[in-house]
Amino acid sequence: AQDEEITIVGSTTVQPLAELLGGAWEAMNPGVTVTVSGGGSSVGVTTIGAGNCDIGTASREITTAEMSRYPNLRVFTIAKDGIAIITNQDNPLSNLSSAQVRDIFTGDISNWSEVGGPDEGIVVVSREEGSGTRTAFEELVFASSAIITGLAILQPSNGAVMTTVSTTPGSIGYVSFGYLNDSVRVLSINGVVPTAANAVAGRYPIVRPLEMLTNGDPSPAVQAFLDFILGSEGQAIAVDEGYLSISE
Amino acid sequence: MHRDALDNELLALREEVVAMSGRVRTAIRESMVSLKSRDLSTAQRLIEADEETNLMRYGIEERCLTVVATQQPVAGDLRALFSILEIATEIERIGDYAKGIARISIAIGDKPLIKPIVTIPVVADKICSMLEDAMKAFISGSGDLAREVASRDGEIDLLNDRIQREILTFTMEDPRNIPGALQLTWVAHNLERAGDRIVNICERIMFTITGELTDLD
Amino acid sequence: MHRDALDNELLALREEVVAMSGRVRTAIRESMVSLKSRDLSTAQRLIEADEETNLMRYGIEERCLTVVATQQPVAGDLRALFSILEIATEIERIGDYAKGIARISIAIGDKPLIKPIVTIPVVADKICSMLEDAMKAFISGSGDLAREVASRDGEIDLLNDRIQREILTFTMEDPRNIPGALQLTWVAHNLERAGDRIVNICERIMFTITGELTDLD
Amino acid sequence: MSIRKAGMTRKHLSDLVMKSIFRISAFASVAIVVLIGLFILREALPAFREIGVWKLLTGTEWRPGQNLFGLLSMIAGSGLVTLGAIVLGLPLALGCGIFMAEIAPAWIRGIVKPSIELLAGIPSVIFGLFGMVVLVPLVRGIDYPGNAGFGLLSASIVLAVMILPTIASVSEVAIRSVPDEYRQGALALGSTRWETIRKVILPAARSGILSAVVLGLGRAVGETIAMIMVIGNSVMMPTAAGGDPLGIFLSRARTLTGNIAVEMNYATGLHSQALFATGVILFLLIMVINSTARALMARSMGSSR
Amino acid sequence: MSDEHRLRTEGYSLFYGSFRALNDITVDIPANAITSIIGPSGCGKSTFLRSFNRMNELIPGVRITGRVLLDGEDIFLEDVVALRKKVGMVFQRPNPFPKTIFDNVAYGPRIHGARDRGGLAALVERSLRDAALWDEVKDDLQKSALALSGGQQQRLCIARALAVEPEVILMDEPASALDPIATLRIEELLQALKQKYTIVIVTHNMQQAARVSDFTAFMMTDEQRAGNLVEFGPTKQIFTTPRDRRTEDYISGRFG
Amino acid sequence: MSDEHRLRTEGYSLFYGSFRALNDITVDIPANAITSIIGPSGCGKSTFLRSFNRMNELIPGVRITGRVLLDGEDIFLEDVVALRKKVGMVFQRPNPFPKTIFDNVAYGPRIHGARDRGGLAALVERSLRDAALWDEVKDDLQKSALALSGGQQQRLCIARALAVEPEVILMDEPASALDPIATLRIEELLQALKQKYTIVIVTHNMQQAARVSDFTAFMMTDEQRAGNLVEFGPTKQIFTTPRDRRTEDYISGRFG
Amino acid sequence: MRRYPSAGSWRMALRKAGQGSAFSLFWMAGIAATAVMLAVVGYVVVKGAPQLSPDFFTTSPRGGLSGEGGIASTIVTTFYLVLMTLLVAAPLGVCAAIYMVEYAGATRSHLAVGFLRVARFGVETLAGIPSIIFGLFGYALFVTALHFGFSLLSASLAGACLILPVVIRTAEEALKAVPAGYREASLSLGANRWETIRKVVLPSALPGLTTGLILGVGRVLSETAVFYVTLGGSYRTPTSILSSGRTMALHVYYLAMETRAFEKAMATGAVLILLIIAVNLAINMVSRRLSASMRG
Ligand SMILES: Nc1ncnc2c1ncn2[C@@H]1O[C@H](COP(=O)(O)OP(=O)(O)OP(=O)(O)O)[C@@H](O)[C@H]1O
Ligand SMILES: Nc1ncnc2c1ncn2[C@@H]1O[C@H](COP(=O)(O)OP(=O)(O)OP(=O)(O)O)[C@@H](O)[C@H]1O
Ligand SMILES: [Mg+2]
Ligand SMILES: [Mg+2]
Ligand SMILES: O=P([O-])([O-])[O-]
Repeated sequence: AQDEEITIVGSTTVQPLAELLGGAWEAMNPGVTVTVSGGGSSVGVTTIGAGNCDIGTASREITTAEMSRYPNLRVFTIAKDGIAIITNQDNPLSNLSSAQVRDIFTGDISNWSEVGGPDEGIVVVSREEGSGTRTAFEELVFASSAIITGLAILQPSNGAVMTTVSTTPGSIGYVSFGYLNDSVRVLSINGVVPTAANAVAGRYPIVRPLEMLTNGDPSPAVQAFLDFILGSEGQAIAVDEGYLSISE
Repeated sequence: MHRDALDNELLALREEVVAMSGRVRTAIRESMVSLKSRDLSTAQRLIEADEETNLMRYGIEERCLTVVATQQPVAGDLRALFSILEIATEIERIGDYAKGIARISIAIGDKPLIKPIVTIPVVADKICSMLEDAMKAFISGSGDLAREVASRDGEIDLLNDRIQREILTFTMEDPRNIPGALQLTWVAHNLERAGDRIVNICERIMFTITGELTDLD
Repeated sequence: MHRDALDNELLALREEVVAMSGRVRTAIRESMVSLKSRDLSTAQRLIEADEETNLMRYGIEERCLTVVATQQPVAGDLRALFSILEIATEIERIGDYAKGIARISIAIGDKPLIKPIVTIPVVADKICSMLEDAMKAFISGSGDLAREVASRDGEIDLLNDRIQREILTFTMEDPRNIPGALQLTWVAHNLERAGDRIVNICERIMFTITGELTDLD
Repeated sequence: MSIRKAGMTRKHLSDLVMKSIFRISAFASVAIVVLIGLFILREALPAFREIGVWKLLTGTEWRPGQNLFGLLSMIAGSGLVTLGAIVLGLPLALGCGIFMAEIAPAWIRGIVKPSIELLAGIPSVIFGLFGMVVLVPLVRGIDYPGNAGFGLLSASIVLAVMILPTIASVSEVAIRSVPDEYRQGALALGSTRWETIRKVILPAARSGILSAVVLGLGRAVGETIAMIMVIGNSVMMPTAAGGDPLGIFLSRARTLTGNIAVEMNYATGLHSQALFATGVILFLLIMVINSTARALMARSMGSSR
Repeated sequence: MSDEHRLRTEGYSLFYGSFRALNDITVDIPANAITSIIGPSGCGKSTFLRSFNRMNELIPGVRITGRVLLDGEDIFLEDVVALRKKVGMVFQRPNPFPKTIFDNVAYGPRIHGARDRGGLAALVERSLRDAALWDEVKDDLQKSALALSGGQQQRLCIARALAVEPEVILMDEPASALDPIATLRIEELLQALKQKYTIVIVTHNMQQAARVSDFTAFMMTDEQRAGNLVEFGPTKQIFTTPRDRRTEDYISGRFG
Repeated sequence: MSDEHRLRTEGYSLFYGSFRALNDITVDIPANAITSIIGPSGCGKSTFLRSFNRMNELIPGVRITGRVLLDGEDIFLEDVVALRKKVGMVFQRPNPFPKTIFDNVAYGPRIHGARDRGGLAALVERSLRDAALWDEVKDDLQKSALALSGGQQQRLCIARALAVEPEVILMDEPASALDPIATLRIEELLQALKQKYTIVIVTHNMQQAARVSDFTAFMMTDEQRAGNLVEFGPTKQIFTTPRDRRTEDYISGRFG
Repeated sequence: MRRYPSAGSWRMALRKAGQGSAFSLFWMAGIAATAVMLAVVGYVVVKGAPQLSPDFFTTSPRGGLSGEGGIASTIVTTFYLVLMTLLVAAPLGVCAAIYMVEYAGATRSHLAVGFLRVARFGVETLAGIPSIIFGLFGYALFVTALHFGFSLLSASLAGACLILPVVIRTAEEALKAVPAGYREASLSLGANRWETIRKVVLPSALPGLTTGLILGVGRVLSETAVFYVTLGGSYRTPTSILSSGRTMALHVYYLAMETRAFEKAMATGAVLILLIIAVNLAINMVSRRLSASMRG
């Protein structure tokens, strides 16, 4: 394919991965450009559903409502991803129970001293409603239909959550494994450290699929790109970045 | 335009002219008195008083000039102003005739008149009332009256002719009367000229009203 | 201000006045001729021609009025205009005196003069040259010349006195001369008055220049 | 002489052609303008119909996932942040406008005025950045329950700075455009400069100053990106967690504009329509501000007419 | 001046919407003379003047009845562009275009198709000479017209009007924005121009009308506030012996 | 008019920066009379007028030498606010404040501390009467001053100046923005006011100076473009027999 | 007779004191405003300056989330976007304004009057509403309904809608500011409308028109919200009008929100501020130059 442009829109979770994959694909196929935009999983679904990009991305399962709205969607799971709970660096805690996490995010616990930390108010940082990460987080952590507290600071991307938590003392948030770095403190849940290995082993429970979507059958160029991603080279890149390969 | 100032000034000027005419009428009457009664001091006073009349005219002229320079009158106002100026000049000249009569009176000195004068004072009276009426026409702006006044000049001329013939007769009788006769002739002539002046005044009045210079002779 | 129009008009008016004075000078000279040579038709023509002089004056007056109404002159221009008006009036009056002489000429009719006239034409000549020089002063705006011209009036008065006395002598000799003598007296008187008029003109010229009404008598 | 008597018809033709070009452009522009309005209205109508105007306006819950679309918390957010900005910014801005127009010596004005102009030109995202990096940590220093720096106070301060140049320069222009004759007239009557300003100039510039304020309000209510960056975006009624009523300004909130910006991209169906409804409400809010101002102006005019 | 008439109105009335601003005016404007229109403010002087080159048409809602004739031809039957070429206009405030002096004067000729450079330069020079401005600007024709003084600007506007070689020049208070010296210049210029052109000038200044014009038209509003022609005649006559009482009252300051 | 002198300048010069706008002017302005200042544009009339209430101080870079005396006292030694209360000013363009008619007139007294309502109302009425405006506005004192006609506005400005009970009133071309009828009113008003006030008026219109004033000052620029007083005297004399050739030339249109 | 207390010295002192205290408050306001400017700009520039290097301008951002790289592609995108927006809005807006001022304003036909009323109202209203609403509109219409996707095209059309009211309004003002005398003079010399507009009105209005357009440029430069929802945010250099992209302002937003590369955000912001200062200077210079050339 010559001078092809592949536009990818959607999940901010998938975004860094898609950028890396796109870069690799461009290097292998001169003349092809892969542009990646964020927005969130729901943006990915609606954008591809409306035919306004080549590939939509989501960091959660596609809902039946979405499938019925956009019946032409084809879903490709390209990797899996864990969601890590993070706090500001100044927080001495390194572990919470999943119940504690739930109570903190619903607002029932509002001071770190209640979970053995310092006497400091908890600032909850969350994603906006359409976020795949949030949806997955709510499903996986709030088994029931509990609601994240309205007091939560809402940021529209994984990156923004990282930034906010890293700069706000007493804060707690959640991000994709792909975003983790040492600007924040990563909490163990029920004593399990959130790593790819633990996730693959099923010890770390907060894991969801990363999806790429096309509207109808992909064009040959897109198909080639997807084949590359789903192939061993693509999966290797994903694993390198802390995501879980689909094969695992 | 600053109408008030102009109107006031025009009115004042008209009044000044009328005042002047009053002085001149008095002068004519008194000149008759001095002539008839051989009263030289009155005559002398008349001559001196004429200077004041002249000054009045100068005053009027200067004021007219000032009004033109400062108020820029046009049309009717301007004609009125020109007429005031001319009428004042004419009145001043009439004053000069009265002065002339007074001078003659003095020239006659203590000599008796060659004959008692009768018609001359009548003419003088007529002149005075013509002047008075002309002033009425002037103030009221009545063209009809002005015309009527002017028409009376014919009478003056007739009277004058009669006086001249009469005096001539006297001189014929006695050549020694000649100087005295000549003097009386001058007196009558002065009065006749005064009549002409009044006609001029009436012409001016007509001009003020109609804007046209007409001959009322 | 629209100077050109005003300047042109003032110039034209001055020229008109000078032209008028020329006519009047001619009239005086011709009146002498008619008197001396007993030429009645010339006298008649003079009387008729005076009408035109009067019209000229009317014309000048009308133009002055128009200039004041439309050009709003002030100061020197305004005085010049007033003076033009007055001078024209005076010249017209001098014209009237010439006409008077012509009338006398006609009144004398085909009778011979009581005596050959010598001094009277001299006076008339002097008057003419005074008028001419007054016009020079008028045009050039020369106060000195005007003053000088005015001063010559004394001479006229002296000459007039002499003429009067001379004529008186004649009448004394023969009473039948009286009517003729009177007529000549009138002639001389007219010329004397003309002299006074010229003095007035000179006063006007002074006024134009200095802005003050002075007595040059 | 070379005036040709030609080209009459060509002249007429070009005149006609150009006239139609202008007319078409004008109608197109106006069509666009009207279309924008109609489009937004059309998109919003179903939301009003399905959710109900009242529920939209008074609902405090905004959970699109649950089909809960209450905008009251956002209206409150927008309202409070604007109020805060006005309280903080207006006196400073007006003072600055008066200072530049009437009081500052030329060389001082030569410094202040370009500063204000520069401030007006700075993109809102930079104010947002400044707010995030500088203000939020500062505000976080205030010891108050739940205070995380992000919230109404930071947003108000950012907004106050943003409306400062708008109000200051528009009111300066208004004051400057008061004819010098008024100034001279007042001084010639023996007024001091301050009396002149207070009793003549400011009343004369009243309508201009009012429109400056309205412009400032408009900018405050309409600001989006800087708000997203510092206000926290929480979907909640602003509350004073610590009891102190002023504490409400330490509460996080979301503005109407922020609501649209954050959710628009993925909203579909009723959710999307609810966002259009948010737009319409925002739009109406601006109109209300404008027309109130106009009415106020008319009234203050009317009293002197 | 001559007795020929160039402009004429016949029973001419003009309405702004339903307001009758001019009422039944019939007048003959003589050729090669200066005619001034005087009258109190709002009596319709400007409106009347603008009738002669149809500038009133630019105002929405204007309606007329009666006729306006130029050299015997109804001006409303003529092409308006051609009419305005024949009937030039100079306005109250000097309004030179923000162009060079040369381009200002050359504007009209160029509009009307003049292209030849030499001819244009000659025409510009002649127009500026006729407007008594040449000597002051000849070294600096490329200077902006806005750099001239008010009086010079007004003469430039006159030159600009002359450059299209009109037959008639209309002027609406051409000196009211000028100081006395500049006014003097304009008045002198008018005198020179009337040799070649028919000039109609509106002025508030009666003295000016008296000074510069050959004929004067006096207008006044009636009870319905419509403008009427009260008197028309030679300026001398209007200012010395007006026929109408109202004229006399107005020129001698007895109005109001 | 009287022979008393209220205002006096002695060897007064004024500089705009380094430009000398007024050169060594010594003059006595008579009390209870109207003195007009005439002269060509730019000769410094306005500058001179504004010297009497120190309005020139508002212009940066103005420097003066010599003295200006009000009733024998140096005005520069006095408080400027107090001076301006004594020396009122009316400007070329009517400049009523955008307030009601009442508030315009009451402005000055209020500034100077008048609080008593009844007294204020009486003062406003008297000022409006003195300015010959009372009858036209008495039913509508709460109307905006801006709704008045130009001539009424100018009389309102005069009333406003009168209300602070000044001794001197300065007017800079007070009628130049008005039509002839309004001008007439103002001129009549001036005549009435001079009974009580000393009035100094600048005008471009020589005829106006001739009509309204008792004394006239003629100013002109010299070779250095500095304004000089050429002649001062009774208006009658200036307009019939000016002493200075330049005065005569100017008033009879022979300048430029 | 005095009706009020004379300006006694105590009163005068009071009046002067009132003036003194009021004026000192105003001085403080002026100083505070300047200080605020200095704080904001100073902070951004000082924090950003160390990041500024040739590389910063010549390399593109590397990876949307890393915060690494320069701003080359964002400069290009910004340039394209400004150009395209102007290309749409300028002719349309200026022509519309010409029609409104020169044609519709000069007749009394019901159509024209009605049109003017609608146009003025529409333009006024639109000029006052928040930019995010243009984003909303642009997203719904161009991105979604017309399938232009997140692209320069969608963004520039939305941007054009955003600045159209500004352009129309300033153009209208500029045209209205041309003295009526120019038009009258031209028409009275026998020119028709179009000649008058072309030769007299437009040249005179040019400074105003240019100023209006540059104002539009400034608005596009600093706008973030609209492009946040229409441009997509790709850090790549756009290759077609359908490419997604990232303006400098948007880049500041992403850097600030998604990364901790605040210094880089400051640096980008500093560049943006400098650019906007340049644009403002350009406004001043152009309008001064143009009006000077008018005045000669
Ligand atoms: N465009 C217009 N629409 C409606 N009425 C108008 C218009 N222009 C003028 N008028 C009215 O027509 C009448 C005559 O106006 P015009 O301007 O011709 O008077 P004017 O004599 O020139 O007055 P001025 O001396 O003040 O210039 C006035 O009553 C005026 O209000
Ligand atoms: N603020 C100023 N700065 C510098 N020079 C000035 C200032 N005001 C006036 N001038 C100059 O001072 C001189 C006198 O000006 P002024 O305004 O007093 O003249 P004027 O006689 O009132 O003129 P006009 O009749 O045009 O009103 C002029 O040369 C003018 O250019
Ligand atoms: Mg008019
Ligand atoms: Mg002045
Ligand atoms: O992956 P998300 O951006 O939708 O959380």
